Amino acid sequence: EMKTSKEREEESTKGNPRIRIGVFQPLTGAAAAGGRMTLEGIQLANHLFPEVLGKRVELVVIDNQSDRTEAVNAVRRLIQEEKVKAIIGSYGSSLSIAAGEIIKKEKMPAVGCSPTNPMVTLNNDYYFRVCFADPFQGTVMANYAVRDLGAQKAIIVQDEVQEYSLGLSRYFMEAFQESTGNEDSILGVYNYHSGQQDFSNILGEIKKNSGDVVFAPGNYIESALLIKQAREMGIQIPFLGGDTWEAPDFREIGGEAVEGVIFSSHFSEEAQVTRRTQLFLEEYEKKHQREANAFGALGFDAYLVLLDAIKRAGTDDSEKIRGALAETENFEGATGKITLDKNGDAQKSAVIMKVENKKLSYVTFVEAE
Amino acid sequence: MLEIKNLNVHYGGIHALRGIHIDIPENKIITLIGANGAGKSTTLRSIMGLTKSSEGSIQYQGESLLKYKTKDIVEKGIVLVPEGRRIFPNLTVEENLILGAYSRKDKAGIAKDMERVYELFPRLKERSWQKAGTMSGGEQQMLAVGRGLMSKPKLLMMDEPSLGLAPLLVKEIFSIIKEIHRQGVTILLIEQNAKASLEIADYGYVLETGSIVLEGKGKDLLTNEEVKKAYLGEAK
Amino acid sequence: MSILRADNITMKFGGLVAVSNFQMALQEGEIVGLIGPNGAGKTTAFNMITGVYTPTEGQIYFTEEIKDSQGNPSSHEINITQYRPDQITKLGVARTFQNIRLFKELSVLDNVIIANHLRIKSDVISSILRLPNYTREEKAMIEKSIHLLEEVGLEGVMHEKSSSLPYGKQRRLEIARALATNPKVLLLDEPAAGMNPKESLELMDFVGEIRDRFKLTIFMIEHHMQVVMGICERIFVLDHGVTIAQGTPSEIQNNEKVIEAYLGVD
Amino acid sequence: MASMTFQVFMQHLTNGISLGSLYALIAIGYTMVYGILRLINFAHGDIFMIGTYVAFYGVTLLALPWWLSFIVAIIFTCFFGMTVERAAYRPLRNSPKISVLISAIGVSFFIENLAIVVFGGRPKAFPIPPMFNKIINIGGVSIVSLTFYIPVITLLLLMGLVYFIHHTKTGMAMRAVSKDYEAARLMAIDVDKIISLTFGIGSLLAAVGGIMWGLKFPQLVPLMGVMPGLKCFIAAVIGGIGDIKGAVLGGFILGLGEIMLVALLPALTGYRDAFAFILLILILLVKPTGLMGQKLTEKV
Amino acid sequence: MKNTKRILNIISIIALIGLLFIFEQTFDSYKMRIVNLCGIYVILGLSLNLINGFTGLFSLGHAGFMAVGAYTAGLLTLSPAMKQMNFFMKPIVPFLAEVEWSFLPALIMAGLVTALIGFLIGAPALKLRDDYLAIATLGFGEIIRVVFTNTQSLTNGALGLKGLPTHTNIWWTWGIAFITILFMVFLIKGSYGKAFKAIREDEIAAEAMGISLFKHKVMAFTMGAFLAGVGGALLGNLLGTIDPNMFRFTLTFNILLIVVLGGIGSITGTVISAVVVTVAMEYLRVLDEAINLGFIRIEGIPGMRMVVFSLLLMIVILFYQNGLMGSNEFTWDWFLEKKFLKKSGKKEVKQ
Ligand SMILES: Nc1ncnc2c1ncn2[C@@H]1O[C@H](COP(=O)(O)OP(=O)(O)OP(=O)(O)O)[C@@H](O)[C@H]1O
Ligand SMILES: Nc1ncnc2c1ncn2[C@@H]1O[C@H](COP(=O)(O)OP(=O)(O)OP(=O)(O)O)[C@@H](O)[C@H]1O
Ligand SMILES: [Mg+2]
Ligand SMILES: [Mg+2]
Repeated sequence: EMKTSKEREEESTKGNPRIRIGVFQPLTGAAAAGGRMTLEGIQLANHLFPEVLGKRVELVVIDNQSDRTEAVNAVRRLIQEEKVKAIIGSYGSSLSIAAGEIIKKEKMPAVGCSPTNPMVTLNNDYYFRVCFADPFQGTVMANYAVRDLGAQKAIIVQDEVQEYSLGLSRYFMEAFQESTGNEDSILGVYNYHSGQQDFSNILGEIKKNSGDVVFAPGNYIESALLIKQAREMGIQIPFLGGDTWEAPDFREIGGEAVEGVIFSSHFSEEAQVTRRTQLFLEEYEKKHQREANAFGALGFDAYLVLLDAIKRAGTDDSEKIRGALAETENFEGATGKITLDKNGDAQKSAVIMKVENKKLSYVTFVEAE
Repeated sequence: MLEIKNLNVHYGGIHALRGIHIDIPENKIITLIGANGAGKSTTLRSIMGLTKSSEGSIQYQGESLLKYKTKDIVEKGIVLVPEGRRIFPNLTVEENLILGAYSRKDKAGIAKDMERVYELFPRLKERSWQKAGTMSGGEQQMLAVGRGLMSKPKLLMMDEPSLGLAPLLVKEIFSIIKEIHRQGVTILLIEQNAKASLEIADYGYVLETGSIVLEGKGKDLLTNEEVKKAYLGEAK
Repeated sequence: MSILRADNITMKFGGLVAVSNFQMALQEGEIVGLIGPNGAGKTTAFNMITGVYTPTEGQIYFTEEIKDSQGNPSSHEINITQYRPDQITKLGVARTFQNIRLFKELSVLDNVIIANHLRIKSDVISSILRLPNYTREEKAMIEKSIHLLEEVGLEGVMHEKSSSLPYGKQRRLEIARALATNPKVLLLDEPAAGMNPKESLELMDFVGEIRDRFKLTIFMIEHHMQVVMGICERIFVLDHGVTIAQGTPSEIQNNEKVIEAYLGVD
Repeated sequence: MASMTFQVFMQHLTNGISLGSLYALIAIGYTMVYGILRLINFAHGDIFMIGTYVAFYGVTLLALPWWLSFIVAIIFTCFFGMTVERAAYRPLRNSPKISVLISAIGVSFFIENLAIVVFGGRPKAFPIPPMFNKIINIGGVSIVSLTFYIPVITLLLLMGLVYFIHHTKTGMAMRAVSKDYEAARLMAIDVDKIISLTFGIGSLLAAVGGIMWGLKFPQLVPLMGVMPGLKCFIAAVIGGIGDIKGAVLGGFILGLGEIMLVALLPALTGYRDAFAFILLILILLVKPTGLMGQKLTEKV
Repeated sequence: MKNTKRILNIISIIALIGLLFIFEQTFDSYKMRIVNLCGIYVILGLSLNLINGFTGLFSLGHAGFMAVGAYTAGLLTLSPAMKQMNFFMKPIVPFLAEVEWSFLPALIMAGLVTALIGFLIGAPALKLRDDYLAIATLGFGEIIRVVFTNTQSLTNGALGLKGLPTHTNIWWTWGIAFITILFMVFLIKGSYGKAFKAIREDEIAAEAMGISLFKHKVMAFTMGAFLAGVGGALLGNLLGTIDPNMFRFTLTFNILLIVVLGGIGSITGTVISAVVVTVAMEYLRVLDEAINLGFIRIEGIPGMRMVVFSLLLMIVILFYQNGLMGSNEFTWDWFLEKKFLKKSGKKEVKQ
C-alpha cells in the first residue's frame, strides 16, 4: 500500500533506530543465478554485521528481474519510496548501467558487487564497485592466452546484448593484438544474443577458421551451451571467458564439455587470503552447506565496504556516505584488499581459474596494475 | 412419448417461450407452425438440451429430460435435424453418416442403416466420397436428414427441412418424411411451408410469440380460417 | 441501353463450374427473377455482379449517367468486371444477402446510417473536428436514414440492436440499408426465405412499392414461386450454372426443362 | 560462403534437420488445438516447459531412471494440458474469440510466473542420458546421437497421429467438433471430452518436444517455452494451421531455413530471430492460409 | 439538457486539471511516475482499442509501434553529448549526431514516423484476417525489434539509449491522453467511426455498402500507429532509458489486456482499466518484498507479484467476459438518469 512505506519509515525511526540499505539484484530471469549468489553474500554479511553507528541495518531487497527497465524502476523505488540511504547492486553490468542515471541524479551512493563494465562507474560519482573492471580483466585473459597458452590467433564470440560481454571482448581484442603485435591476430568476431540456444552457425565459422583460442565472455548459460555444442561438433580449441563462468550452473549445464575451459575471476582461497576470506568461507559453508563462490564474496564485500564507509562518515547521510566511500583504502574484504580509485573502481588483482573434474581449480594470480 | 409442460425459455431479456404445452404420442407426425421468431426452434433446442429452460418440464417416456446432456438425450433416441443443416463440411458424406451413428456400437446395425439411408437418398451413395461442404444446398439437406436417421431415432425432429430448397426438392423431402414415418419413427416437424406440413401431420400446434395459440388435427388446422389467413396466405 | 449487363460470365471453383456463360441484361425499371435448383449458381452470379467474386471469364457492364458541364445527362457503359464490391456499390448496384448479414451489434438506425457513408464528402479530419461541412452532412445522413426506416416501417425499432429483430424485420432492414446507398439497381437474394406464405406475399408488395418509389431496377433470386411469378416481369432459370430458360413468368411456368429441373409437376 | 567445406555444410544440414523436426513436433500440438478450437494456444510453450521440468525433477529429485522419468513427465503434462483447458478455456466456450485469446495469454503468464516461483528463476541443467549424447563422427562430420532420434520420433508420432485423426471414429469426431460444436453434440459426441482429449494429445506432444528440447539444449528456465512456442506456432501457420502434415512441413522449413540462412549468409546472423517472422509474412502474403492450408473463401 | 451537459463537461475538465495539480503538489516522484504511466497507458490502450476493438482488426504489433515512437523521440531529444556517450560501440549516423529537438516537435515526429511505418505494414498485412493478421502483425512487431537490435549506428543496437531527457510529466501525459480521448470520442461518433464498426461487424456486408475496406482499415491502423508512437515516445522520455528488449510482445499483451479488461470497443472502459491495471501492477509489488508486520516478518517471494497479477487477470477474464464496460460508454445521460432514478424511487424503475 502507498502509505505503508511511510509507516515503515516511522516505525524504523521510533523504537530501535534503523538504517535502510537498498539491494537490487536479478532474482528472476536470465541473470537470476548470479543475482541470487550475490544476494546470499550480502545477506550473510548483514547477518554477521547487523549494526553500524548503533543502528540496525535493514536490507530492502528488490528483484530487478534481469530487465533494464525493471532495474530503473527498482532503484527509483528504493530511493523514493523505501527511502534507503545507500544501494548495493546489481549483478550484470547492463542492469547497473541502466540504473546508474537515477543513482547519479538522486545523488545516492551505490556499491556494485560484480558489474565489471567501465560504463558502470564512468562519469558517475555515486557509483562504486568492489570488483575490477573489464579493461583489466580483458587484458589479463589476453596476456594469459598469448604468454601461457602461446596463442597467436584468437576468435571472439560475444553477446551483443550484454555490455559486459561487448566490453570485455573489446579489451581482450586490443590487448591480444598488442600482445601478439599482430593487427590480424583476431580471426573473427561473432555475435549472438542472450537467450539464443543454437550456435551452429558461429561454430561452423570457428570450425572453418582454425584459431588457437576462442574468447567467449557472456552469461554462463549461453556460454555453457556454446561450448557444449562446439564439443559436439568436434571443435577442440580452448575456450576462454570471464568471471561469470564461476557460477556452478556453468559447469552443471556444460557438463563434460566445459572441462578445461579457462576464465578470470575475482578471488580464490589459494591466492589471496585475508581474515575476512576465512570468515566468509566458513560462515558461507556453514549456512548454505555448499562451496562458496566469487559472487557471494563480492556481495559480502560490497556490504562491508558500505558499512565501513557509514562508520567513517559517522552518519547515515547519503552525501556523507558517498564521501566516505570515495576514500576507501586498503579495506580488508573477503576478496582481498580493496582500494577505490577516483573512478570508484576497486584496484584489485585477478585470478585465473580452470574447470577440472567439474570443479574450479586455481591456475594463477595476476596483480593489479 | 414426449410431453412438454409449461415450458418457459428466456434469452437474456427476451421471453422466447411462455409456458407452452406440447404432447407427442408415439408413431405420429406432429407439426409446429408459426411466424418467424415465434419460438419453434427454441422448443426443439430445449428438448435437445441445447437451450436451458427457466421453467417447466419435458418428459420423455416418463422421465424428465432436463437433467440430461445433449449427448445422453441423443442416446435415448431423440434426434434433431437442425435448422440450417449443420453438416460437417470438412468431412466426407460417408464420414458424416458414420458420425450420425456415433453413439451406436452395433456394427452390423450401422451398416444396415447406412444401406437404408443410401436407398432413401441414392444421390448420397453416388457422392459418398465427396466433402460435404462442397455439396449443393439440397444435397446437404438430404445428408442432414440421412445423418439424423443413422442414430436410429425413435423420435426424429426436423427444423425447417425445406428452407431454401427448390420446389422440386421440397416435394421430395416431404415424401421422404412420410416414408421415414411409415418405417415407424415418430416425427416432430417444424415448417414455414405450413400447407405441406399440415397435410402430412396427424396433429399440429400453432405458435405465436412464444405461446401456443391454436392446436388441432392437421386436416382441421388446414381448413381453419385463422390459419389460412395468417400462414397460408390464401385469404387475399 | 440496358443498365446492367453480364456478358458470358463464367465462374469456376477449382474444377467446379458454378456458373457458365451467363448472359443477362437488365432494362431500367424492370423486376427480373433468377431461379433454379439449389446449387445452380444463382448466388454466385450475384456475387460476380457485385464484385465479391471476379468472374473467371466474361465481362460485366454498368451504364452510368453523367452530366456534362452544361448539365445535360448522357450515359455510357463501363466495364465493372474488375471492380471491388465497394466501387460497384458506389456506382449504384446494391444487394442483400441470402444469409442475412446485418451489422449485428449496431442499432437499426446505425445500420442504415453506415450505408450513407459511401457518399460522404467530408474527410476524416473534419469529422473529428466536427467542422460545419461535416455536421451538415451528418445531419442530412441521419434525417435520410430515419426517413428510410419510416418507409419500410421500422421507425419504431430504430434504436434496437439489429440482431434482436425478428427475421422478417431483419430482411426489411437489409433492404432499407441497401436503399440507403442510393442504388439504381437492387439485387435481392432470397428475400422471402424463412418467411411463411403470408409474409412472402407482403414482401412481394413491398418490393413492387420500392421499385416505384426509388426508381429501381430489381434483380431477385427467390424460391417462392408465388412471389416470383407474381412480381417478376422476366425470369432467368439456371441449372448447374447453365441458363436453361428465360422469359415471362407464364413462359417459364410452362417450360418443359424448367418443370423437369426445378418446378416439378403438381 | 564459397569456402564452406562439405563437412561444414553437412554439419549444418544435420543440425537443421534435427532443429526442424523438433519444431515440427511442437508445431503439431499447436495445429491440433488450433484446428479444433480455432484458438492460438499461447500456453502451449509453457506446457512444453512444464513437461521438461517434470522430466528434470523425475531424474534429479525422485532419482527415477531417465526413461521412467520421461514417461511420467509425458503423462503428467498430458493431464496438465487437460487441466489448463478445463480451467481457462472451457468456461469461455461461447465467448468472443478475443476473450479466449486473452485467457490463453493470461494462463501462459500465470504458468510462467508460477514456474518462476516454484522452480526458481535460476536456470537448471537438464541431465542427458548417455545414449543421446554419443558423438558419432562420419567423415569429418560429428553428430550427436540425439540428432538421429529426434526426426525418427517426430515421424513416428506424425504417422500415428495422421492414422488416428483420419481413420478412427474419435478422430472423425475431433474433425467434426472443429467445425461445429452444437452439431457435434447432436451426434451424441461429448464435445468437452473430445476437446479435452485434443488438449491431452497436444500436451503430450509438447512434453515429448520439451524433453527433446531439453536434451538438445540442456538448460531449463521458466521462460524456455516462450520463443520455441512462438516459433513453432509460426511453423504451424506457415504449413497451414490446422493441417498436421502442414505443421511438420512448416517445422522443417523453419528449422532448416533458420540454420542454413545464417550459415550461408553469416552477415544476417543478427536477424536470425526475425527470419521466422519474415518467412511467415512472405508466405502469408502469397498464400494467406499457409502452404498446405485449405483455401477457405467464405461462402457469401 | 444540452446546457447541463456542457456545464458538466466543463466542471469535470476543471476537476481533472485540479486533481492533476494536487497530484503534482503532493505526490513524490515515485507516485508521479505511476500517474504518468496511467496517462500513457490510456493513450496506448485507446490506440489499440481503435484497431482491435472498433475496427475489429486483430493486431498484435503494438510493441513495435511503441518502439518506433520511443526511438524517434529519443534520438531527436537526446543531446549530442549524450549521443556520443551512448554510441560507444559504433558511432551514430551523422545526420542524427547533432540534432536536439524540443519535446513537442519530437513527439509529433514520433507519431508521424510511426504512422508511416504503420501504413507501410498495414498496406500489405491488412489483406490478412483474424488470427493470420494477428500473427503477422506480431511478426512485424518482432521484426521491428530485431531490426532495432541490429541497426547499431541508428539505434545503438541492443544496448539501447540511455540518459534521455525526462521531459514527460503529467501535463504531457494526461494532456495528450485527454486529447486522445476526445479524438476517439469524435472519431467513433462520426461517420468514419461507424464505418470502422461496420467493418468489425461484417466485412462483406460493409464492402457491399460501399465502404472501401482497404482505405478504412489502413486509416484505422495508421491512426492507431500514430497514437502508439506518441505513447511510446512519452514512455521513453519518462523512463529515460530504452532498449529493444523492452518492446517485446509481452508489452503488446499488457496493452491488449487493458483493452479487454476495460471492454473491447469501449473508450470509457479502456480509460478506467488503464488506470486500474497500472496502479494494480505497482500495488502488487508489495508481494515481492518482505512484509514486516512488526512481530513477524514474511519473506517476500520474487515473482509472486506476477503470479497474483496473472491470477487476478484470469479471474476477471473468466468471470467478466465482456470486460468492465462491455461496449458501453459513460454518458451524462446515463449518469443523470441513474441519479434521477435513485431519487425518485421504484415506480420509475418499473416503467
Ligand atoms: N441465441 C439467441 N439469443 C437471443 N435471442 C434469441 C436467440 N435465439 C432465438 N432468440 C429469440 O427467441 C425468439 C424465438 O426464436 P426461435 O429461433 O425459436 O424462432 P423460430 O420460431 O424458430 O423462428 P424462425 O422461423 O425464424 O426460425 C426470437 O425472438 C429470437 O429472436
Ligand atoms: N466460395 C465457393 N467455393 C467453392 N464452391 C462454391 C463457392 N461458392 C459457391 N460454390 C459452389 O457453387 C455452386 C453454386 O452455388 P450458389 O451459392 O451460387 O448456388 P445457388 O444457386 O445460390 O443455390 P441456393 O439456392 O441453394 O442458394 C454450388 O455447388 C456451390 O457449392
Ligand atoms: Mg427457427
Ligand atoms: Mg443462393
